[in-house]
Amino acid sequence: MTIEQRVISMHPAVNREVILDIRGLEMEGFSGGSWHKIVHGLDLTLQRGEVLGLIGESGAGKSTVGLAAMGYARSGCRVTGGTVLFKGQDLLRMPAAERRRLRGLKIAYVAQSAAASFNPARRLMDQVIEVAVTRGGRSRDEAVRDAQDLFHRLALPNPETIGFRYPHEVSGGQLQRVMTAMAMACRPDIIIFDEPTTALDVTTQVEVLAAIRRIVEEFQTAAIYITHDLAVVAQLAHRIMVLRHGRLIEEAPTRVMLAHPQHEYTRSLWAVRKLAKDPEPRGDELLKVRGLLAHYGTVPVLEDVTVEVERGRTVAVVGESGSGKSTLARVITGLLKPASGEITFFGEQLPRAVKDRSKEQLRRLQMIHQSPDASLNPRHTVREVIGRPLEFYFGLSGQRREQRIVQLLDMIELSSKYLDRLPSALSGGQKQRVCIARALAANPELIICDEVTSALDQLVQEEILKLLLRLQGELSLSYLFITHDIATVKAIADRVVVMHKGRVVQQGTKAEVLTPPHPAYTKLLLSSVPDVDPDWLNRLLAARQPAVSSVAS
Amino acid sequence: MNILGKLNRAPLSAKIGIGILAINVICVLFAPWIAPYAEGQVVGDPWAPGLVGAPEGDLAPTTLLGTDHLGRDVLSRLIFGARNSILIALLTTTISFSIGITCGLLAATMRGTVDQVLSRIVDVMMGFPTLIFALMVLAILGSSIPVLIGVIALLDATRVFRITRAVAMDLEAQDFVEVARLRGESIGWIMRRELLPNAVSPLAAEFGLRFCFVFLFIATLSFVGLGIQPPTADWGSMVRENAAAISFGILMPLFPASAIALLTVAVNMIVDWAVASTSGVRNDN
Amino acid sequence: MHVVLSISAKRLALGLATLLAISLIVFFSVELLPGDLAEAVLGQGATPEAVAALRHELGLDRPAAVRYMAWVLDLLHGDLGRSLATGRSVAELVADRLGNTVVLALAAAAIAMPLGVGLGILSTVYRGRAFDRVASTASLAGISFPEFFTAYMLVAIFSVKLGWLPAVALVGTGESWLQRLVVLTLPALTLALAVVAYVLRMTRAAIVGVMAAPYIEMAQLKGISPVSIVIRHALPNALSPIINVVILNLAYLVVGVVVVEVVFVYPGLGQLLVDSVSKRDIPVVQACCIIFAATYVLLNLLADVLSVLSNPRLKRPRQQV
Amino acid sequence: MQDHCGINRRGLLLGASALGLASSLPLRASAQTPRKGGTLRIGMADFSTSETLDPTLMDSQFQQNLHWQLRNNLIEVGPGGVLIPELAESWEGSKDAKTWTFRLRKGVTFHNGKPFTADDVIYSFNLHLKEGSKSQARPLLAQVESMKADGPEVVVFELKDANVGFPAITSAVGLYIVPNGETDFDKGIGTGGYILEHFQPGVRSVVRRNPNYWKAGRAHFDTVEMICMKDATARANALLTGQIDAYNSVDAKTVSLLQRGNAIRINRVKSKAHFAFPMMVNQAPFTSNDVRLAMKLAIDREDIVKRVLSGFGSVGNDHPLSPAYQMYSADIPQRAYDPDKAKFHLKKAGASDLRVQLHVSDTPFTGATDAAVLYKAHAAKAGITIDVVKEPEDGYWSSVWSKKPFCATRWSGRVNEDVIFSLVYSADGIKAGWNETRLNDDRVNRLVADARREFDTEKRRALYGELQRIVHDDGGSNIFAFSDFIDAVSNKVTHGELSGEYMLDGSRAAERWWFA
Repeated sequence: MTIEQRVISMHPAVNREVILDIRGLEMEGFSGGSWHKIVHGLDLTLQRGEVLGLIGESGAGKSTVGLAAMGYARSGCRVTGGTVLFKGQDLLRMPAAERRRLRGLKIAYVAQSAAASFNPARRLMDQVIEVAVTRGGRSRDEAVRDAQDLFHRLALPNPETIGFRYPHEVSGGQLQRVMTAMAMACRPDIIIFDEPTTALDVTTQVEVLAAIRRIVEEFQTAAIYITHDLAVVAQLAHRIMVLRHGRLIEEAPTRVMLAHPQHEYTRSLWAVRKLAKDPEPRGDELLKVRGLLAHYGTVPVLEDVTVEVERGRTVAVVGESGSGKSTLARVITGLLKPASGEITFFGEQLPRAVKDRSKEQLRRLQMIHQSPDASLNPRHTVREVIGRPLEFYFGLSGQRREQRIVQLLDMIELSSKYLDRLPSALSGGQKQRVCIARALAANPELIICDEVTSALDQLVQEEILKLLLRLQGELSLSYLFITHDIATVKAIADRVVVMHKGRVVQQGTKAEVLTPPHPAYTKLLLSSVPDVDPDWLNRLLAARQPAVSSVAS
Repeated sequence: MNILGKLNRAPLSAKIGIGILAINVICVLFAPWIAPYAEGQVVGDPWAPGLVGAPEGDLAPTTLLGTDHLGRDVLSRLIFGARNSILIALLTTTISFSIGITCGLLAATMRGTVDQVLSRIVDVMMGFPTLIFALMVLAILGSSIPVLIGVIALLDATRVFRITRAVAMDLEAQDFVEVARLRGESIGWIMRRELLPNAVSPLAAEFGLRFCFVFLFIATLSFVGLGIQPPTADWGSMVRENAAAISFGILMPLFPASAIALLTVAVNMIVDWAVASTSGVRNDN
Repeated sequence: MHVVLSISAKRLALGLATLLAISLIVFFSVELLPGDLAEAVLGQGATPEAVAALRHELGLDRPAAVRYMAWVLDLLHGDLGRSLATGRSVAELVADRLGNTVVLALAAAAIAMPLGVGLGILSTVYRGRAFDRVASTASLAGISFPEFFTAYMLVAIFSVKLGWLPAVALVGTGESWLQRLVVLTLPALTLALAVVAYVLRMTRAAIVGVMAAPYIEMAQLKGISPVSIVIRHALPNALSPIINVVILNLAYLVVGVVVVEVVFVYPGLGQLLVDSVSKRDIPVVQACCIIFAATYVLLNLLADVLSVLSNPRLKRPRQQV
Repeated sequence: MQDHCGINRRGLLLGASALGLASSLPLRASAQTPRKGGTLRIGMADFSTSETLDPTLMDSQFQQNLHWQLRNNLIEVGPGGVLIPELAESWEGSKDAKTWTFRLRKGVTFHNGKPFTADDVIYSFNLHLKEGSKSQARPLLAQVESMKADGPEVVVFELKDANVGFPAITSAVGLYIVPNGETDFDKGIGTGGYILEHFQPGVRSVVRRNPNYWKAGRAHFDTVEMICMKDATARANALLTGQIDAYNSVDAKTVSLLQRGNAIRINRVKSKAHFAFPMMVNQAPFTSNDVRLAMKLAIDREDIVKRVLSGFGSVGNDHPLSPAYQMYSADIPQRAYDPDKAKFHLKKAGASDLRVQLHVSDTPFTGATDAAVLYKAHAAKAGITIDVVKEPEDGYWSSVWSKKPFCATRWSGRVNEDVIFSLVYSADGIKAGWNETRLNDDRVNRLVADARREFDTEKRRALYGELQRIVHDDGGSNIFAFSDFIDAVSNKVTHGELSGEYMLDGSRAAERWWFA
């Protein structure tokens, strides 16, 4: 297949048969002890062979709507109104057994996390061909051969044998493609892709996107592609619907939407990509890590890593999963003892283990974790969370402690009415702000930020990054910023460290790292970050046809 | 959320459970006032039928549930028995959970040697037949209520330890514990403030079951002659002392046995509800 | 397969260490028991001289540590020693009864395990519905009755009232297997009732735990039927905890049946142990305890190995693709 | 004067005061002619997995019964305490009651075909006497100076001191006759009515009838099976469902229930076994006889018999003899519960607010703790505070009994009055370690010695009467109850008058009973 063909196919399909027709969909979700409306009278149509992009932030209801297209509601959700017509039959009103027969056969689903969505106890092949054999009227041999063919078309390595592995023996990107093969096994009319690449590294994401797009086109399968990433959906969809709070905000053909977003909200969705910090000159050395070597068991995870952080500056450490960037944070904080190498902080050498460090050393070096859900104790109120470091490091109590808590809340732009809330009563962004306040409470010099924005929606990401930048200016804080997202790097870093397989492959100022010429890995990494441009993927594939698999795996 | 409102929305099973528990609590608190006779008072012939289960045409019996093997009123002994049984079970379970939770949290927080040592000790204790362990300890120390409570608590603590450790190990891997460690918090603080509050809900379910097994274990021990010594009324011993009557078609021992079963079911219904309502898991599909 | 072997070897080593610790505890806690065999034998009329003489004869006056070493060495040679009270070989004394106990445990397991796992699976399929509630409440009520009471009830109904089955399980030498089976019915049923509920609840809990997994939702979205989801998708992943509960209950069936043995006059190992404790027949107590502990350790080992075999992640550790 | 102690004379001597104690149906039963055949199955309550057939070891009901199925003594004790010649055809004592000559039965053979001779008797008795023997019969035989055979049919015992009661001693448990030189006792070789088929300690025994049994009109069953059943309810169920024909130690609570149908009969027999709270007379505050009297007056015996023994027993009168003993004195007035009188004695002793510790466990007898708790309540009315101290059941005999000044005890019956008084209430008893009250009264020591020398029954009766009175008035033991033996028997089983020595017709049911 040539690139030209693909470009042509990006044009919206016109006047074909409507295969799915959702009218006035109303749904409710159960939370806080009662039912709340989460989808408000949504309409959606899908034509045969059309790819519809459904985008929005978490809580927008895009997954809920995607599942409703299969006549399915997760526990804690229910459909309260509307119709879901599949080829004229209302999925919501047909007997459960009949509806079940359509699933897998006529409407298939590809989930976000393939690793979690494959049954770990069964071989991949058994799962891929299950529906085809039990209800698709195929013999096992036939189905196996067909699956192997699909694996081949999806560019999976060893297509003959990969199906006889267990899920844990196959990498995430490959699993996602196997799952696409599973969805395709019965040649369904519709496939729902629910954020299929969100959990993948950028370099892997490219391959999966390419594979999905190819196969959907080959079989002319209609698809709903759900994602929060406009750049991703731009590569696949003919048409895009933007959802927010269960309502349709805007709907347009892909190129139209990208060129002329009508709605303020749509425009703000990629605003974060425009944030950029002007790099500052070098400052005084605050933290110096030299020749760090670390193992998990016998597996080396850090090899000869040397990094410096200056006062009032931000160093971004970028790399994909498994590059060792989070391990670096763990070693610096003392959670993982390095095998060799030294860490100098504030001119003095830090003991390797956290329990050997003095309270003062601990206080100066704070850390903010990736997931605010996991890093806030679900049973502690905001007051307890922020108050504890005050009490612990400075012995504050009573009125003085209270004052300082309110002051800190003020710094992170939260009002004092949140004081007695539990984390479960806060939004993701608010939780991450509380985590920031907790770190600030220690009056630290350096804050290690471990992917602090990756679990958040784009708009919230932007707010958090702005907040961090403002605080840096006000308190002359230093950040060691660990991230896999190049946009975040652009937004916040003064210096950049690129890591790959436990080694530092490049480091320097932001300008040095982001402008060519790049070392091979940096180049791959940077080129894999999708642009909000429908032709980006085509160009990329054309440019690096032979190179991809050699560097990325 | 106010408790009454929560109660009102509770499923029927939980309401029944709460009702049964309330009756038991009333018995515990007010036994001397509501029991028709005194704990040890002989009111009639052994195993005389009561109003329930009396053959038709018999003289009107003076008791509701009949009398036991010594001619004491079964209803009164059930009411007094509630007090002894429940208090002993409660105390035992509380002690076993204190020990089990403390050690479980310690093992999960300290890991390494402490975890290994505690885990191996528990392995060894569990490798011992429970009843034999109890028999030997009771033989060494004598069968008094404090020793009984101590022995059962210790045996149960091994199970509680395992569960706590498993739950705490999961929690311990969470970032908020890492945050506390990075702050320099002590082991005690991490156990008490970070782990414990989050381990409560899975442990509550275990508490319900363990609480009820104390009755059974005491009954079994008294079967081999080491349980609560007469004339103290407790449900397990009441079953034991009167079990022989079953062979003769006398249903009296069913009453204390049912009291145990009812309380077990009730406590578990409440626990099931409490766990479900705090964890927020629903099953609508 | 070498992973299975290495895990088994590790567990076996751990099990042996546990056994060693148990042997220490057994040995020295028997020492703590007030009085000893000499006094137990001589009873009310024991004079200090007679006690001392008997203690010397039995070797009880040697230091405990010396006796422990000798005992462990003998044990390693497969020699369980001789009963202090009768001078009979402990192995002989124990062999018959161990056989009886194992037969009873297997009979009970044959009833309880399929029933418990089966009902547990059905409860999951029909979870939240009437069947589930009834099974859960009834099984809970079932384990709320003391075992001896259940036993008496069964005897009262099936033996005294209906006359279908013998009230006590007298096993002699000459019966056929069929007669043995008849005799074992009530004790096995009693034990099964005590165990079924645990197996049911744990099976249900294990499967329900798995039912929240994304791959179950995936299976639902593939249109797999509910029964098939439970059996083909959830069950294989819940096997490890189910195997564990089955094996642990099997251990209980071997080790914890003293009460049932007493009620049904069944000559098993439990009764021998209880009796020997009260008679201070130390070698017999020690031998029984070691046998029980070994049973527990072995069954745990079996559970571990089966868990590994049931879990492809452990059985086939990740290879690079 | 030489006393020829043949059966008639002996029967007259001892049987005269024998009471019709068996409450069952002796007349109807004995009217029938015994029929041979059938398998008697007995559920035994008292057994141990560690027992053997060594005559010198232990003493469970199971063992006694099995021994007497397989073996015989020189003398058998019949119903009412009558001594019946068994392997001894007759016996006579010298004038000074120090030399006893036993004439043995002729033509008796052991199960292995070996003829029974005097050597067997001497060997069997020596088992108990040899160095290091743990036998409970050893103290009974301590009085024997020498034993010798006078030909194959005569054995002569020389005693250290006179004892007219010596022949009765030979009927004791443990003094079974085994073949000379026998060491493997578990083969069960004896002269008894049954031959051992199978014996698994703590499980069961099976014996089959000895076709050559020398005793006429005994051992009627083809086989006798004894099954060890610890649980009283299991025994009851087994009898109810016909899996066994008889069992011992019936749970008193179930007696009335067992009697509901007409398939089961309860055999209730008054026994010699007594329950007591002994006080050590050499320990304060029990050194004062007034205190001891007050303690004896402060217990409500009727209440304890009713509530602890469920009525299956009778009140004791602070001396060890029950009416089942030949020399029981009916003249001593029964001591009754009298708190006021107890107070009076306390005042006299200057111990008005007496506080004592009573050490108990259920080891001496089931319900000992209950009895102590009841006693505590009774005594409170006399102003006495009893602190009931619950001791561990195991090790009770070694660390509590006869060590603590005030505890609980149980004495099973002894073959005759001499044994119980000399063993438990004399100075010799203190030496031997059996005198639990440490009573060392010259009158008692002298009376015990005199009674041993006295051939004349009436004079002996007077001496023992005096002994009973002294122990009743001045002794340290609070003997409050005698228990009954209760057996349950299927109505298919018939028997003659029952013996009160032990349960199950003096542990000889297998030999004496038959199927109707």
